[in-house]
Amino acid sequence: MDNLLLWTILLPLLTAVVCALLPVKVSKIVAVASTVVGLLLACLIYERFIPEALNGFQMVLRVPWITRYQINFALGVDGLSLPLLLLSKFIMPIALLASWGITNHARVLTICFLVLDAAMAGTFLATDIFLFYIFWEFVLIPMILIIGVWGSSERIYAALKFFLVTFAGSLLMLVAIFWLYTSYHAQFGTYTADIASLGYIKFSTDPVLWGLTAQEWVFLAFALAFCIKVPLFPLHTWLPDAHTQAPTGGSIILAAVLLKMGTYGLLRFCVPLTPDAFARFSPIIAVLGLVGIVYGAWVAFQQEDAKRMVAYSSVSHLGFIVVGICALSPEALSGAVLQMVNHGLSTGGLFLLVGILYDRRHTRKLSEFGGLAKVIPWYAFFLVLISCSSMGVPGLNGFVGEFLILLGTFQTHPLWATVAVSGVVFAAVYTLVMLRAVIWGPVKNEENLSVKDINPREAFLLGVLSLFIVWLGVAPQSLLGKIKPSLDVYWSQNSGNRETASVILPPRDSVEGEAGPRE
Amino acid sequence: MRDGLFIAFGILTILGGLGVVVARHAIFSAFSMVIAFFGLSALYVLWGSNFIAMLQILIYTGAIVVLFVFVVMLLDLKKESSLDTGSGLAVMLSGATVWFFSLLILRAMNRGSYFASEKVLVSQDMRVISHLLFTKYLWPFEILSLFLLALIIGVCVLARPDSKEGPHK
Amino acid sequence: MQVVLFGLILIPLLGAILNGLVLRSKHTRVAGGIATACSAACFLLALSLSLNYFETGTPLSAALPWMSAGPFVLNWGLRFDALTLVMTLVITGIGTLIHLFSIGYMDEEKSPYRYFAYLNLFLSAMLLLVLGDSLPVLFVGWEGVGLCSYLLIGYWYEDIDKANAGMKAFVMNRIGDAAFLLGVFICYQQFKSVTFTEMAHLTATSNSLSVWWLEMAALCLFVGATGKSAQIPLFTWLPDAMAGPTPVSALIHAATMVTAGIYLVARTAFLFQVSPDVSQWMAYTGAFTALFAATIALVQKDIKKILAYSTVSQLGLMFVALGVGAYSAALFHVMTHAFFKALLFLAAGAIIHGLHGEQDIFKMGGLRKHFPLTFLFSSIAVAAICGLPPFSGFFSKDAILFAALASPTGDVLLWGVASLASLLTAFYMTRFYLLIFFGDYRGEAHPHEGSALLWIPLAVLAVGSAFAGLVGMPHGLHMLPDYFGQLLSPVLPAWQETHAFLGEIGAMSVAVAVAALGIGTAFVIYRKGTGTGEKLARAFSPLYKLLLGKWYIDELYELTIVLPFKALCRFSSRIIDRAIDVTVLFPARLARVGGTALSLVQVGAVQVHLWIMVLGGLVLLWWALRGLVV
Amino acid sequence: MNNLVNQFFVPLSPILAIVLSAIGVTILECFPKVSLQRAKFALSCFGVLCSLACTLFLWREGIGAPTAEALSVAPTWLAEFHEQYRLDIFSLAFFFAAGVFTLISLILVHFHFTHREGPREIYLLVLFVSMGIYFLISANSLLILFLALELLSLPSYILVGAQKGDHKGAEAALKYFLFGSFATVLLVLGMAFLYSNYGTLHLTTLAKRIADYLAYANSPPEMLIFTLAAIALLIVAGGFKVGLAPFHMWVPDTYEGASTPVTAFMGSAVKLAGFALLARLFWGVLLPLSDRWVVMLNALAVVSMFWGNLAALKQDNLKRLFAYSSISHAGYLILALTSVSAGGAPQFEALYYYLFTYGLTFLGFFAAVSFIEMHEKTTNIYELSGLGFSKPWLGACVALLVLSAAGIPPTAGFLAKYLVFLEAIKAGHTITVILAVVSSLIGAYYYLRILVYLYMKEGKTELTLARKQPLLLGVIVFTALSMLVLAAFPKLF
Amino acid sequence: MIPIPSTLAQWSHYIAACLFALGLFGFLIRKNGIVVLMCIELMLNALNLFLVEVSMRSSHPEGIIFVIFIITVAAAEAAVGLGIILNLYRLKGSVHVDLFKSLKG
Repeated sequence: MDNLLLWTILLPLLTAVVCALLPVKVSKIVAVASTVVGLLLACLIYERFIPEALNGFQMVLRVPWITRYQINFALGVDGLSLPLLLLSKFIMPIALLASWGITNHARVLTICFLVLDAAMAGTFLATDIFLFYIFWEFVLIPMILIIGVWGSSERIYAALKFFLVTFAGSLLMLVAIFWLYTSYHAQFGTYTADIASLGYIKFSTDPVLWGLTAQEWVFLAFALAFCIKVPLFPLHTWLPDAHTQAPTGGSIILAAVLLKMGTYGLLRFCVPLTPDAFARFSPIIAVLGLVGIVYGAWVAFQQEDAKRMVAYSSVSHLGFIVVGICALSPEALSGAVLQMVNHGLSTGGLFLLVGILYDRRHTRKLSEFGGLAKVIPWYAFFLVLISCSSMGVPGLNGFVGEFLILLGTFQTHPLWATVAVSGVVFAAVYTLVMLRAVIWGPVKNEENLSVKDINPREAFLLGVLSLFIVWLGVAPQSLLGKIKPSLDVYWSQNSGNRETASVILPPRDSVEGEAGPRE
Repeated sequence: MRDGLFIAFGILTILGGLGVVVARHAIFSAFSMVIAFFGLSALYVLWGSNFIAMLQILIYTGAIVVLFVFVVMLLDLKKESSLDTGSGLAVMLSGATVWFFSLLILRAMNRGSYFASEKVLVSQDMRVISHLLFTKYLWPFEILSLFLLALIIGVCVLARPDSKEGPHK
Repeated sequence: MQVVLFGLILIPLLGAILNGLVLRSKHTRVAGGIATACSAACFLLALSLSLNYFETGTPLSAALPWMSAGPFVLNWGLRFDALTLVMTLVITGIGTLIHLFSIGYMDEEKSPYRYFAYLNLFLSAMLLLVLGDSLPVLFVGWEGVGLCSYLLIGYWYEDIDKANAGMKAFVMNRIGDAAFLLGVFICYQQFKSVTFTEMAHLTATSNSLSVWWLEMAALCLFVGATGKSAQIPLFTWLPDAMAGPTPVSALIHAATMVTAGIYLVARTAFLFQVSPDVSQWMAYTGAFTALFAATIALVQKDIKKILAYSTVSQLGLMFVALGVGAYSAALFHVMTHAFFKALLFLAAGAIIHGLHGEQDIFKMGGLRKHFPLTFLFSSIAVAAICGLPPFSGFFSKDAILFAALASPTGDVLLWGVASLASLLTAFYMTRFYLLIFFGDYRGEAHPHEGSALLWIPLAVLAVGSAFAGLVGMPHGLHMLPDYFGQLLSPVLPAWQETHAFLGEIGAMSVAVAVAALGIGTAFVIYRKGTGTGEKLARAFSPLYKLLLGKWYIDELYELTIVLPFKALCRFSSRIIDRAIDVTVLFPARLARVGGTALSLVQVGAVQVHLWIMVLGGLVLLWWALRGLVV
Repeated sequence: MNNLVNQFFVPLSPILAIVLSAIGVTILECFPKVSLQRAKFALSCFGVLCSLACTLFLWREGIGAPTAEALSVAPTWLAEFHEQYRLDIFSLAFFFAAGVFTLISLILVHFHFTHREGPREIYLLVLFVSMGIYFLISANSLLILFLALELLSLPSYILVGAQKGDHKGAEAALKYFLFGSFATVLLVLGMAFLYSNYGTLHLTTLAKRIADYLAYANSPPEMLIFTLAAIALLIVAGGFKVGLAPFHMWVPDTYEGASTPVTAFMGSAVKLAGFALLARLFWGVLLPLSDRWVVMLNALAVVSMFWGNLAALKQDNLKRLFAYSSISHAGYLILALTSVSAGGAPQFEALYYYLFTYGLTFLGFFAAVSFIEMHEKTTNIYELSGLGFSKPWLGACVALLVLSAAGIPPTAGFLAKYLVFLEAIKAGHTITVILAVVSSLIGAYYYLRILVYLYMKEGKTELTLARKQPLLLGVIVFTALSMLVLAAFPKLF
Repeated sequence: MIPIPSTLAQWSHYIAACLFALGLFGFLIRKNGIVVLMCIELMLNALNLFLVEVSMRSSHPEGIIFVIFIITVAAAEAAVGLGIILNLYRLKGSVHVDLFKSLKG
């Protein structure tokens, strides 16, 4: 029980149980305290994480579960999951505090958040494909409750749409998981659900259906699930609805963490497990990502609703990450991982800001605002700062990720990078239009004159977010340095031929005795 | 002789069956059924299974049909003006389905191979059967007794007139 | 000493934070005092660094880790060499003066802390821009100044037009920035490094570089520079940027930020050296921008607009210099231009301040009586910008014109266009001068000279405008050595003089003649106020309207780019997104239809249900026995 | 004597416990003037508990069926008894599940009929059905299968129509009865075909003869005609029992019309019996012919999943909704049945785990429905509005059960689906699994609707507990918790 | 030991099949609940005939045993079925099966 990773999952769950028994007010405080402890745990993991230990996962926990199928409760952390773990643990107290003002069924909301916390941590930490899937899907449940119960007027529609669309993708992934699982059994005579070991499956190159090989089908099934979650261009329509309807805390988590599960999945599964198929399809995915970058920005530009605008901006930003992943160069890879965190901070912050405004005015229509800089200067300050982060002004975090992604992408695919760079311009367009509509100009609407500036709680949240936004902009090395060796290994294993990679690096199974194929 | 009897009783059976299906009043269906059962028991005799033939008369004709007749009388159903078969389309569809269904069954019976086809008949008299029932098939037989117990209680439940009595009254 | 380099950036940054987030003083003098102090501290620091450089002659550099990813390693690297020295001194020096001026100018503001915070932030970013030792670090400053420019243009945000002007500036800059980024990527792809020293070194030594890619890099960086330095086609933001407070226009949109493009090209001169085509393009772009902007400036009535177009025009001339390889001449002009244009803007600011916001020069006139000091300093500045010897502008402009003629990549056309631009400059500046200071006062407001805070900076700048040219004397005059060129020679490649039909002295004479012609013509027309000018305007009505409408470039952009873009966005949002949504949800609708159909099958009549069961059994039976009995 | 105990009473004890308690209850029925409902309820529960205890005892002691050597020295009747009575791991596992389901159903019945009129003999009827299930599970002969099926069917027809004066119940009983008797006819026809082909009713012998038939190289395909026809007919009959499309048409009507606890009992225990029947026949006997029946069953499974899930989309009555849901679940369960790779052994675990968790889910959900019905008098989905907040614990339990039914992690329902699909993929039914997955996506919608009503709609009125119902609430909590416990510790099975 | 007459051997199952078909047909089309029950009995009898034929042809008594059980069960089913029909009659005053279709959809 001294495994830190386990506690990152257990703690919120236990707290959820405790919160169910406590009075509402106490339970809120307990929940926040628990998530803060969770954050500290994550920091401790960050501290104990050894960048130079190149061999796969660290702090591994493996408890046999369904022994018949060799399914384990297995957790581990590596350079891919560490930043996301930190992000999810960091965002959680913020989301809880952002929802502080919600009074109806506050205890249940708190419990939902805590359960979500556990599920998200589990998703990022699971090294067993079955466990991963469980957490992956489990995330949906608290999330649809958060959207559906505490959301705005169209919340039920949005919740159902969110659930069904994302569920649709993950079910096909489930089939692919089965397929991998049975193939491994067919090839090695034993079962394994260990993600790393599944990478040893050798795929036949014969087409099985419609001219695609088994590996490609597996890839497509995985990619569909992840691309819906990201969301990639034509699969994105659930996102604006979900974001718009969700309460502030829900939007923050949705944008900051849930979308990252998609890109994380691409990195964790699609690239290592089905490398050839990835090589074949990554141009298509990248092109969709590029379309998403541009298209998301265009549509964001047209939105009347502030949250919808931020939601579409997410489509655009996540496009960068996807392109970075598809480019598969070490710089782009680091950039993509870092950008996941960055987007979480900046978009989370934007949702927080929109939520603050919504609390005061009960509308998100951009045309209702205007001139707020005069009325609520501190709010305006944070809005400008976080918007800058969102549109990638250098010196703030958004730039570092985008820059690395584009830089890396340009090394392998100059054309992609060239198209993607246009997103930088469009991002400025819609962000500035939003800023103009909200804080600049004269105060046209009488109601805006009585809007109160941010209170200490909100100021604290925004301050913390801004602090990290600046921190990661100025000193991203504190994170990049921690994950760099791990990502370099990842890159060398997954780019080009694997044989040379395995010469350079010790084989994966030499550290974890059980990881490799067993006879 | 046996052939002639077989054909005669066979036709009788089928006519009885037909009567059940086409009779306008339920009571005529019941009587047709008696004819069919009678024909059947004759066929059983021809097959050499006297015990079954006896059972057929005793149980089917003697008990079941009487039960039917009793219920029909009890319910005092009026004679229907036409055959109560629903729409013509339904009849045709059902007819076609049944025709095809029986065609398949029949051809299966024709072509299928029986596990033994010695062209002889061995009398299966009561002694053999009752011996089997009380040795090899004792367990099913006991289950049957429980089944009948369940049946009695069940029919009691069904047939008891509306009692306003709640369980905890 | 290296920490001092970071100090250059951090001091104004701290000033900005102190003003903007901590103190938030509503007193202009407090806020301005802090900001000015920071700025002055920077200037002193820069001065001491410069002295140190003069003593040792070696550049100073410092670095802190920033990011690393795979093989890519990037530091917060700063480098203080001769080029930086010039820029830093100009920025901090003029910046301090303008801070000072601002205290007087912004005396009636409600939130001066915001203004001064932005101004300090700008200073910090601008210093980072010139100190950065690699393209990305430069880019941080580059975007930082863009952001500050956005914030300062839209400083009076309650006027939505001003907010719009800020947005326009930012977006147009962003277009250039996108190209800049591409340039960075190409450089990394080619050099596997993004620091200037390494890239320059590799350009000189390595043979594995692709010239085509290097040209592309140069082109991209040049496009980036056109955005920041307001060249064709990305120049339209600068005149609009005049919506900001006048000191801002002086500092950002005349003296420092807009010259960042020049600085960038000079800094990456090694790339442009190997890309003659791009250089040529740059020269012509600059020349035509100079001419084009000058024509517009001829007829403008807004005091700041005239100066803005003049700035665009002058920047164009600098690009001509860069294009023909005369980097040091360009930088020289950057410096002198910083003095006289800042002076002009501040003078304009003083006048506007004195006239309570009046900006139309047709409503001024005869102000020399009311603003004697401003008049005096403006005279120097106008003389300088017109290129009258021995004022600073004369030397720098002359250097550029001569380079355009005599450089290997220069030609007569270039020279001709540039000279024509100079002619027009002399004309419209004289018009500007005459209409403001001479004739009768045509306005309503009560004019008054400003406080000492307003004119002291003017005085200092006037001194600069008058004498700064002396540090870069042309060889041809054989009076003083070219200190400026010598200083920059370790950093910037020199241009080779080729034989042209005019020598240096000849070109100089022509330039003076041209200036005199421009001044003379203007004097003839505007000597007696606006009358003659209006007659001319009526005579050449179509041309006049075209120029007054700024060649309708804004409208052209609106029509060809902005409107189609908006339509595209609307189409994406209203049509495509809707269509995708419907398509994605189509299976759900289909399922509902299926559900309804199946409910209808469940009619409730037991025999229909039974029939379905029989049918199912039949199909099974048939399937099981197919081939055997049927 | 010792022999008799060891080789007869001990192996038979799970059934005997039920039978004895049924007889005890029958005796109690002889006193209609006295209200002995509580005593009957207690006695029935006691019997089932004893049966469960015996099952677990046998399980721990290593099944308990006497060995061949032991039987060779035993009296003939005992040997003959053991020829007909089959006690293996399959039987024990199903005994256990059937016992648990019966126990919970009894509790539901008790609760339900405490508050409304119903026949006194209802516990007895439930016990008879349960007895039939036990016999069916342990049958080793077609004859006993048939008899046991009838033993469980007839009382269940009566259970459905047990409430006097209830139009819906009577109609449901009629439909169920007509379907049931027709299915019996087809079952007997199928058995007759098997008998005519192989000359035996004994399952083990039958299996051996079929294997011999197939092994006999020159066996012409005609020899298999009866067997194949029998397969089709048995599928129809078994499909009826488990509610497999298109033989499911009775399910929605009957489940809706029957009283809630009876529906719960049918959806769990009776369905279990149906699968026991199918498994005994298709795994125990017809396994060598799996290439013939797997396709048919898979096709029906797919039809079932889609039919059930699609039709459920429109339903507002919770009972009807879960009826359609149970049709789709029958499809998934059939997938577990067909997961036999060529020459491979059937995967009993997946089927059993699914059946057990699904049965518990169904019972738990119907316990909640029963609870709501008591307060609101209807079983409409609208009655759930706001329940998640007005009764947070009850709401959470219902939500958990619904999630399990939908197969969403981390519930046992998901694990069950996972295992079933995994086995199916292993057996090579990839396309079927993809279709199954698509259909469960459709299904997710209506389960979510329940969740939507639970949490996202405003409740009309606050539910107030009329009386304390510890047993019923205990059932709900127990089933809900077991959804988590079963998922976390699948090794319990 | 009596040889099986050829007509018997060849035609007996035809009679069974005919009876079965008639029963099934009536089962599907007759609306009188009692007649529907009778049709079920007809089908069961057809099965009995088939089983007797099989059993006698093979001199194997198991089929006969089966038939005995079937007869018993058929009787029980008839009783239960009639009970259900009676129940319905009490509620609606008719045994017309199509009157009972309130459960649907």
